[in-house]
Amino acid sequence: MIALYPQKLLNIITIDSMEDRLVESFHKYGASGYTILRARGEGASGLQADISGFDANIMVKVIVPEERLSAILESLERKILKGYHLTVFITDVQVMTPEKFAKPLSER
Amino acid sequence: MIALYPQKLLNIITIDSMEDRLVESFHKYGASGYTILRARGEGASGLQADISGFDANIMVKVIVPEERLSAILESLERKILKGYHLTVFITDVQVMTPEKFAKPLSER
Amino acid sequence: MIALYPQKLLNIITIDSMEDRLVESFHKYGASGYTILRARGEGASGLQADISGFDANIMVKVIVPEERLSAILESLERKILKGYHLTVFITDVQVMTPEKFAKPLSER
Amino acid sequence: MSSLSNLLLPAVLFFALGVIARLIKSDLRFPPDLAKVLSIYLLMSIGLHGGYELAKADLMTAFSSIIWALILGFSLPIIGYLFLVFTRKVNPLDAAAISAHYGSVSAGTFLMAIAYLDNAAVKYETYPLIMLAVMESPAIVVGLLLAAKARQSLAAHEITSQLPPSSTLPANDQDKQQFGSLMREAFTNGSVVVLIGSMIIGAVSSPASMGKLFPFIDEIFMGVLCLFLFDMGMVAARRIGDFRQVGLLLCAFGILMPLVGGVVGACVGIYILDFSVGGATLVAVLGASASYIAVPPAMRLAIPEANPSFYLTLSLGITFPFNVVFGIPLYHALVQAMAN
Amino acid sequence: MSSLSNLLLPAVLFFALGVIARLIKSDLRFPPDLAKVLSIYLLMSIGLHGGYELAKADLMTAFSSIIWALILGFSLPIIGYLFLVFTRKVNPLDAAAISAHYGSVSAGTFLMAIAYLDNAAVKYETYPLIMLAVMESPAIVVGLLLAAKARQSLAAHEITSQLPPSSTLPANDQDKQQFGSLMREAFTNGSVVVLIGSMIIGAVSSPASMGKLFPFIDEIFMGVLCLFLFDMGMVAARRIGDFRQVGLLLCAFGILMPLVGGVVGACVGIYILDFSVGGATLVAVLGASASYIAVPPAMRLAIPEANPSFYLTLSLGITFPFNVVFGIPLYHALVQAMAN
Amino acid sequence: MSSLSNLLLPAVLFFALGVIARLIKSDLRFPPDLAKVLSIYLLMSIGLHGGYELAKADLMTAFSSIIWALILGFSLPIIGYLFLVFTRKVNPLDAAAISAHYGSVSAGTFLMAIAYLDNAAVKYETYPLIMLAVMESPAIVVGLLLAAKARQSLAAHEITSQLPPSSTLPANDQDKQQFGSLMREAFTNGSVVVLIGSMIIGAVSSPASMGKLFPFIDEIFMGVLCLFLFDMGMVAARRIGDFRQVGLLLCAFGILMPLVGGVVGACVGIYILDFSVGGATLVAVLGASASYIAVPPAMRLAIPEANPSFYLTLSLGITFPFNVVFGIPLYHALVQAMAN
Ligand SMILES: Nc1ncnc2c1ncn2[C@@H]1O[C@H](COP(=O)(O)O)[C@@H](O)[C@H]1O
Ligand SMILES: Nc1ncnc2c1ncn2[C@@H]1O[C@H](COP(=O)(O)O)[C@@H](O)[C@H]1O
Ligand SMILES: Nc1ncnc2c1ncn2[C@@H]1O[C@H](COP(=O)(O)O)[C@@H](O)[C@H]1O
Ligand code: NA
Ligand code: NA
Ligand code: NA
Repeated sequence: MIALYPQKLLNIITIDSMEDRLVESFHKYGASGYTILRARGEGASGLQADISGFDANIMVKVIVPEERLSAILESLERKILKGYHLTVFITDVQVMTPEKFAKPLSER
Repeated sequence: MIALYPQKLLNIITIDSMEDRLVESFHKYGASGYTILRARGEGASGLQADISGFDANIMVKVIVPEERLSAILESLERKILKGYHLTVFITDVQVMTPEKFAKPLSER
Repeated sequence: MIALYPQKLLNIITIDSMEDRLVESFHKYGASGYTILRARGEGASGLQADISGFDANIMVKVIVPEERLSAILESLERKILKGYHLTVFITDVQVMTPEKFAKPLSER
Repeated sequence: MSSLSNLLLPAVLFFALGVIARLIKSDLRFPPDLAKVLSIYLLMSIGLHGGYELAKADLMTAFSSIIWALILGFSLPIIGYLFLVFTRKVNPLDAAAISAHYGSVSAGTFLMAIAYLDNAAVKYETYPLIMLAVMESPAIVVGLLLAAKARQSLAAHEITSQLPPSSTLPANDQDKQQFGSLMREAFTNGSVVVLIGSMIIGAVSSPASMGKLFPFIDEIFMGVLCLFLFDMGMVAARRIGDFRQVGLLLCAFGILMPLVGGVVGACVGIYILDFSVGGATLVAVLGASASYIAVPPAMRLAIPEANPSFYLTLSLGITFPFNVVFGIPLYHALVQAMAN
Repeated sequence: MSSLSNLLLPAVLFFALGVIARLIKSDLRFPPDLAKVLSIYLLMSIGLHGGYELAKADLMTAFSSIIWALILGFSLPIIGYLFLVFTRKVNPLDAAAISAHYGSVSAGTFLMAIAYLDNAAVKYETYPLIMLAVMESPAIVVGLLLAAKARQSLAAHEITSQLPPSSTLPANDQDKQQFGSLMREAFTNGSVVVLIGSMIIGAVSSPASMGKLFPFIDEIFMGVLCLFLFDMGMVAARRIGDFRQVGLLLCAFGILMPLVGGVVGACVGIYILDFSVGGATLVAVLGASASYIAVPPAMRLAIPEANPSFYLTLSLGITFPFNVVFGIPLYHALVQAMAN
Repeated sequence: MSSLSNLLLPAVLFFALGVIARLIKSDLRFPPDLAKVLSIYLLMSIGLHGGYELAKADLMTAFSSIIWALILGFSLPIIGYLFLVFTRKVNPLDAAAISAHYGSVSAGTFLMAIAYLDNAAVKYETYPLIMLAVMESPAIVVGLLLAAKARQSLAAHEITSQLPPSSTLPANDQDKQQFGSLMREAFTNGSVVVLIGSMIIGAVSSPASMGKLFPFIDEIFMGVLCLFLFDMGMVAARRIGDFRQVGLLLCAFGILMPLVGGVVGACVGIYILDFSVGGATLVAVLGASASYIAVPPAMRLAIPEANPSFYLTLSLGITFPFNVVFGIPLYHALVQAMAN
């Protein structure tokens, strides 16, 4: 049996132009990596239909150890208070190699 | 510490031409939003390889309060009984702003 | 109320050229299907920015019954030991039709 | 000889190259959105061209072309359906879904036919272009009606036990609403909008402003068509592999039905619409070709009980390659023979 | 008459077709990345062309064109802002975000104007092309400054209770850093890089090597422009629907403001830069047009408190279609009248 | 002088513009699928052209071109490997992966060389085109063999402790199967299929039908090449930044190795294949250029232990820009000198 270890998976859905700012804070708050998917959607701020690339969303995924989650969440909350539209949710996941997610991008 | 609240995340994988019908039912059953990703895959109904756009899938994600989930699930079950191929799964997630997901799209 | 049954959702993030090898092992180890999303990201092996298609990632999702998970995980571990970069995580999900995910692709 | 020269047209050869690339399991992949862009360009080009010509057209002939396009679009699926139900190789819902494809048309096949006629220096009327636009959708309506009938007869014969009960209930409000939305979708279909829109623009624009468009719509047309057929060759090859699942008899239908449609179309073109050999060949191609763009997604939504690999394999994997490679020169020879 | 002939230009008609396709809810969708490719091509083409011409240009005139482009880019948003704040229909932050769009420019509108002038066989100078490149970014700076002012006055008037506190804090280190990065983004904006880069390449390349490029940048230009405007028609139509949310008075601003910008631009073009009728019409179009590519994402990041559907509906859904269909012939007529 | 005129070719300038756009951190992004479409178009165009010419070719020369392409493809990686292992700057597996790239070729560099020769009005034979197609894959085979050798010697020298054990096991069934599938992938590689397919189509198609394709494959070719190199400039610049990670000595290899390959290629072109100056320059470019399309993903799969940023930085970030900007005129001058 392969041993599995708990981690948190942070998900953020927002407009594509937020990408640089989010990536910056992942570097700053010690994430070991992130993944970005192109998305469309609808929510409180209306339709983001990705029509001709004019209104695309991104879906961002970050696996972090639980103890590093809240610093990132707080930085997201600050952005939300400034008026940015971020749809955020967290999932419990299990990983095979917890050390991988403990090594910040900056120490690569 | 930022407080987190439980919600349900509904995931649906199906062919891209189902999109309008699904979106319609999200509006009808009080979802606060949804997100759509372009996907490919394989399953009981064969390969959906997204070759030249001829056989693409979509992956749809909807965060809903638990109490509103079953109405949507029932509408999905009705579709499945009619013969539509829908791969459906539900995850527990935690969110920072539960009010956001309680406000139906129709009341925007 | 619609009854829901537990399953495991296996997620793999890696470079796009790994696709054929992964799909092969899903067939071999009895997955009932899989879904693939185009992705970008950053991690221990650097930036995968999907610039002009030269460094794209894929995100792969497989729903499997818990008892069939470990065979797939072991095959992934073998790949990781050979030097392949795979970001792997597992989530608990609930499905409406567990039989669907018990039927291997090869028996279709 | 005419057939051989067709086989050496670059467009046909690129189609074959696409098929071969898949068969030898090459990793060649065209970006998923390319085919769409190319087909928008191709429809826009022939639309502008056709509209420009049609400005000088005879209204009466245009009108009867439309009427006969509708007749073809409605009657061919019924012929196909009766035939399929008669052979008992598929259930009635599959038969409805399959046959709907043969009432509609394939723009790729039509464009290939134009390239073929141009290469053989055969002149043709512009009316078949209107027919191409008109025939895209009616077959979807017929498909829906046939499916409704099939569901009823399934319910009546009490062989419904394998099918979930809900699908055999009499049409309720929701179903009617869905029927309405499918109708709207059929007639506002993207290809139809591009084609008819471009024809109108070609008809009303000034010759001077059209002149500036010609390098774009004329000179690179043949090259873009080659690229498109290259791409479509790979799409078709992806389905050819499924033919074992489909069964030999059904595959035969994928060759027989275009022959029937081609003969019916040729008759309409020569005897009724009184077109030249080129024009009648195009009508034959409209009759013979099966839709692979508009109809499949419509059938997925309208007849979800039907098995998509049946109709996709038939229209994309069998009828389309057959028409591109063998059908077109055949219909041309047929029309020539009939015209003499 | 001039206006009518504009309405029958293929490019305008394809724009209309795009709008119609959305209004009748057609399932026609252009691949999301197509508009980007087409606009890179279009900017590259006019850039190379313009640069080639500019090699022979008068340095003095080029210089004053740049100065006046900057003046237009800085002053037009201020006019718009004062007007919007005066009407009290939107809050100051929305006013800042909206008006920034009108100081910048729309390459699509500019290209349409070139197609219009070419069709009417009106000659024009190349300097407006430099102005197009120069005007893309300064308005973003003005927008940021206006927003900073708006936030201060909101804080002062203590009507900040609806807004979260953090947004009204005095600019701190992080904000300055963000300002810096927004500035950098404004001036290294993709369109600006393609346009200025292509102009330089066009200016330094040998005539022989440019000759090999002309079929690509000239002959298919008009066709690609049609395809681009077709696509943009669908983008615009997606926003037209939101006009109810925006309100009638604000919609009026979307037509009034380009008229103001057009008149100011026409004056600069005729009286100050001393351009021909064609050149001055282009300057008027620069004044009249509102950005929908560079400014919206910049405002999303810089003024997140502002409501995007206000500025997107105005610039994409109202001002852009107005300029393409009615504005261009109007500004041309205006300049003709003023020039006599 | 010849070198300077190269630097002012639009295609080179667009490549530089792409590099600059990334260096100034512009937000300019080409859609991820564009490069693929452009390179399919470019390969199709030169393939059709070349095939059309080759129909008149001398079979004997064609055959010895193929043989020498194979010899170059097999020998250059071995030279590179020995050199890298000798310097001890990278481990043997990295050395294998890196050197495989230099036995293969870069179609972008080859196309740029053709643009350069066309601009300088230098004639060239068509045989190098066959060599381009032939050389794409053999280097992958050599890379695999070198890696197998490297793994064995690593195991033997017992310095395997850092590496996971499994990777040093003797080749088992699964490995052989993987080797087979990598071989198949190497020879059914997408670029090879497009290039060889188009050459055959160009050779067998009738002159009349080819005539209809020429506007597409000829007239817009140079423009599309510019767009492609613009895009590739951004791709290359993304890797230039990593050169610090790679180290100076390795970077020197990225310039030295193409010089070696260029000289070897020039000798083969002049002394063995007896080509004209133009043709021999193209063979030199084949020898000098490093693959960045086919080989990197193959190495990722075949030698996962190797560090991709080594070979990507070298082939995309150093060798490719060096060849496009400096290498091509250099090899041309070299061949000219040798030919006299
Ligand atoms: N309930 C939801 N479920 C899934 N995605 C959502 C939900 N609400 C919002 N989103 C996504 O988040 C984006 C921004 O949401 P909003 O800020 O609510 O406009 C939308 O475009 C959707 O893609
Ligand atoms: N076990 C699975 N895991 C992940 N995705 C699946 C699974 N089964 C099916 N899918 C996805 O759902 C789509 C439709 O599935 P099906 O209805 O089984 O053909 C497939 O094309 C896949 O993208
Ligand atoms: N902590 C993480 N969270 C989310 N995705 C990650 C994480 N680490 C790595 N990835 C993804 O996995 C890919 C390969 O990771 P790596 O092997 O660490 O380079 C990256 O390009 C990311 O897309
Ligand atoms: Na038909
Ligand atoms: Na303006
Ligand atoms: Na080489």
